[in-house]
Amino acid sequence: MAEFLSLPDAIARYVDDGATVALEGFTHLIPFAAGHEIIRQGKRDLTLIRMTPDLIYDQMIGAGCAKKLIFSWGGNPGVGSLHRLRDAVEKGWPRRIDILEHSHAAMANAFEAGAAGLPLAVLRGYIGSDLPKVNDQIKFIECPFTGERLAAVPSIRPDVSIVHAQKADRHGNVLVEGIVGVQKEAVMAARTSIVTVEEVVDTLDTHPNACVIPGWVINAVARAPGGAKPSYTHGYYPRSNKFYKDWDAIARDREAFTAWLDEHVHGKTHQEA
Amino acid sequence: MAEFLSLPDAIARYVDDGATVALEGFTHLIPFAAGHEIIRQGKRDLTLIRMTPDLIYDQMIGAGCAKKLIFSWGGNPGVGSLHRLRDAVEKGWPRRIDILEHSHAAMANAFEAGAAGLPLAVLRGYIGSDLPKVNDQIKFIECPFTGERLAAVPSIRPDVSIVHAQKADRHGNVLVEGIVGVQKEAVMAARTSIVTVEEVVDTLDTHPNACVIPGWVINAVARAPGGAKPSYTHGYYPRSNKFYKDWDAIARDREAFTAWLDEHVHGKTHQEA
Amino acid sequence: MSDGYTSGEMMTVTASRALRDGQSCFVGIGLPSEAANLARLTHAPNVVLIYESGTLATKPEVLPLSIGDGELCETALTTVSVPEMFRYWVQGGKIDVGFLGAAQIDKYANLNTTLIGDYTDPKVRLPGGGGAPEMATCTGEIFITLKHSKRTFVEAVDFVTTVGFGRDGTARDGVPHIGAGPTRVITDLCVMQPDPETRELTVTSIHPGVGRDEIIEATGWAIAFADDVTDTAEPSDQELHVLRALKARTETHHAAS
Amino acid sequence: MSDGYTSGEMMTVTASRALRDGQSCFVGIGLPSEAANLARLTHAPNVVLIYESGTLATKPEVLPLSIGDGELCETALTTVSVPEMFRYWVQGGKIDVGFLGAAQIDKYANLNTTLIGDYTDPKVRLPGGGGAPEMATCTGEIFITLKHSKRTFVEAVDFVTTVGFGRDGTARDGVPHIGAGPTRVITDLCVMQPDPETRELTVTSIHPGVGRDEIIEATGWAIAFADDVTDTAEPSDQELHVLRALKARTETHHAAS
Repeated sequence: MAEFLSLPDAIARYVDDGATVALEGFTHLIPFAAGHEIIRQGKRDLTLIRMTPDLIYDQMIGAGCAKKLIFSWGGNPGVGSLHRLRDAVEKGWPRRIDILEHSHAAMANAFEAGAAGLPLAVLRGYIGSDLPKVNDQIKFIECPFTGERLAAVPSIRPDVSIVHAQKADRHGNVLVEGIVGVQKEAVMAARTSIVTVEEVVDTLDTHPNACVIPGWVINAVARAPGGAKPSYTHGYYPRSNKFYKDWDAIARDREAFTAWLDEHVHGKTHQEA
Repeated sequence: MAEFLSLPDAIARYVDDGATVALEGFTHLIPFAAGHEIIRQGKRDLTLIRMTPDLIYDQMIGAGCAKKLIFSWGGNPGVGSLHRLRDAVEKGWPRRIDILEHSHAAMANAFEAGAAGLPLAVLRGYIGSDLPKVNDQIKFIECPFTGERLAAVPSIRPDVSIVHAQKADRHGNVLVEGIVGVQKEAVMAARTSIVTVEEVVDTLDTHPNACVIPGWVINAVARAPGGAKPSYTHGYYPRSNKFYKDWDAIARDREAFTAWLDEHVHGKTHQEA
Repeated sequence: MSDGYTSGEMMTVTASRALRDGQSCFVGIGLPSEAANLARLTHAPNVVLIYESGTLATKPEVLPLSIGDGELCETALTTVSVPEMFRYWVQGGKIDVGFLGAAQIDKYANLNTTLIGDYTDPKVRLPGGGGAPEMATCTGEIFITLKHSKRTFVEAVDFVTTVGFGRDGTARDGVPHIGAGPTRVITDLCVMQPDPETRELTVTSIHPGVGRDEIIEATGWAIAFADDVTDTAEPSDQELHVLRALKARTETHHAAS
Repeated sequence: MSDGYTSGEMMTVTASRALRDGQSCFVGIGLPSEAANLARLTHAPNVVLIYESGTLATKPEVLPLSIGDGELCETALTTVSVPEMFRYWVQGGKIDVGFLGAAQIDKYANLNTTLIGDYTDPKVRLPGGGGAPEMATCTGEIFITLKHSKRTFVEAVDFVTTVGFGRDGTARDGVPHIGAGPTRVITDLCVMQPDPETRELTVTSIHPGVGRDEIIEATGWAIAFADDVTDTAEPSDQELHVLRALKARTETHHAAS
């Protein structure tokens, strides 16, 4: 059964240095508040997993939290590069990070296989691509029925997955609505999980087939109103496209980034953020 | 794009003698009207696929439509046996049928793999069971990452899948709500598909993550109000548990069954049924 | 047996007590469903009941006739597809207890729901595996509840639909990610548990008023008794009251439809 | 070039015309999204637009900045999970056309969105594969739209993120269940299609006012011209009007957020 914790307590309890961590949310519901708390608590040597690293991992990588990134599309959507990610990969600032890259299809399947308790995902993928040459986690198997060659990737089983959602009820059951991405899979595939929510309500009051992550597969639920900003929460607030565009200039420059981080992350607490 | 057809026209167009056919609906939304139309049209030599054959396949098997049944649980839920199925398997009446049986997990995975365009499903299944001894479609593969032995079954790709749903909009987009079973997977895995609906509406008027099967993956939509009776349609009418109990006596006896079939299926048209 | 309750009620109440509050339980239809709902309505209000039709954390007012009655969906936290049920919930290891019935069980707790006789020429054709084969290996542990009789409790099942501990008690040894399997069999006469060494089902608790000879007589193999066999506790008035009310509601409801 | 429209508008309008009404189209962000939505708002009102964020049959009023803008979900028929998107919709073969952009394309229509230079010591690190690698093999066919320049149109890409016809034009030969791949590349200068024999990209249509030398100059390999090169039809007033209104709405919308 999910336990209600403050966000700082949840991060302190479940995110260890060196852990494999997935903060998911496909464009929508990106758990920025949780990422910032990880930065504030100075977590180190994390293996970060996320289909689209987005600004949140750009910030965490720039803050020195990560030693490795597993991803499938590492840009600032509609704007350009993730400059902190590039600086770490290309120049080793603030530290060198290893990358392991997949296609979206492979990562989505790997999260799905993780949720399904399987050691691998099988997909019709990577045909003709050079990605298998640079990612030794991509193998190929033969279908025992048709002989067809199919790609196989290890399932993703993070030490901890963190997602943001609209709301939780008093039992810690969580409603995710809109672009649901791989959030449910990330939570179910993980050894432990934290969900931040806009609000806690008496009843989820939803439809019969809603995407509800039951409290008994979640370790901690933390209230974090606005916790997905500058991304968005369907039904609560829109995406700040302006921030995504402004980020380009901030992230291009190490000093500008460091100043931004000091003011907007280190200089704030969870409550103010 | 789905075409709106009458149920008799849809069955005549898409269900050929000898075809592999899946009428799905897990307890809920069982497409009885479509099954009865198949009986009325005298279809023969069908390979019937369904996790839970239920009364609908008992009736179709008793009427002589099937040469083979692929299934995972063949009872009258909460009541007992499917006597027409047993009579066909045990005594060859009205004709002998072959059976190929799976577990629910394997069939659900096989439908899912079919929807996913894969030739096989991989699952942690059939450990210690005798089912692989009597079903040569169950194989085992080794995970290339962990070495674990995993079960593999061929995906299910019916010639035609038929499901019942609450409603369609004018473009043939279909809403399925409540216990959604493997209906969406059955439709997406099939070469062709027919969906019967309680009603056709201007707009589905539903929530962002509803189980909607888009019209462009459906071949035919047919209006069939009450088309799931004596099973039920969430939001429209309840299950007739009485009929399920009464069926036991009807189906136990060949003559009683034949009389029932004459009166309630052959003696009616789609409109009256 | 006391005049106060039937052996069936004794069985259901004992089975219900096996569930702990807060556990997630995959519920088979019939006796398991009765016991699991009784647990939810008595000592385990936060038990999470899951039916293979995809209904998560359902709280039916009346017992369902089928695994997919409307009542289950209407009272569920949410309802997922059947592929998701078997992939994410069962195989994904999210279920603590699988609660099963069976047509035949043997001394290694293997279950047969496929057929009596030979596969190609069955004496009696039974419904088949359904959700049980993977529930028995993917959930944390398995409880089995069924009435005691020689026809049901056999030396070796005709067909292993669902593995207990295999033909020789070793089927789970060394298998990665496999659950503990059957930890408890609750009948109308007693409770049996696998011997820690041999895995053979052994009587560990006897219901009030039942003699050892009755159990021996109703079991198709030379049933062993644990050294420290206990007396099963009697149903409480409250348990009997709740169970009877549940069954009465159920009967009224199903008679009307 | 006529004063009436820009080369960018010419490109978008030509790309939009490649889509037929009723087709299902997996839409990449940027130029593909602009072209696909223009098609929907002009000659192909029943085109089904699908974004990898899971939004099916979406009808955004303004162009999304990201692949998962709220607008896409709010105007969609329904929104599915990302695993379902890639399993049932892309891999399941439910998409007629994949509409892609790229940072680099070569003469066999292989796409590079991974990096410029060497993998272990990149000159420029690009975002990576995203949805493209499997879209290119699982959808019926692929349209690619991007601006023509020698930097972009290279003899051989530094890295094959997403296969066109491979390093030698044969990568699709004999592969089961593979789509037709890139059938059309639409730039601001011309339309190219793979030669039916060699699969080498060949100019089949030249935009009004563009000279062959311009295309040769902007292409990093010895570009071939088909025997029957046609003149691309000019944008209609209606297409230009709808496109400009769409872009104006988009600009206003994104400036406000």
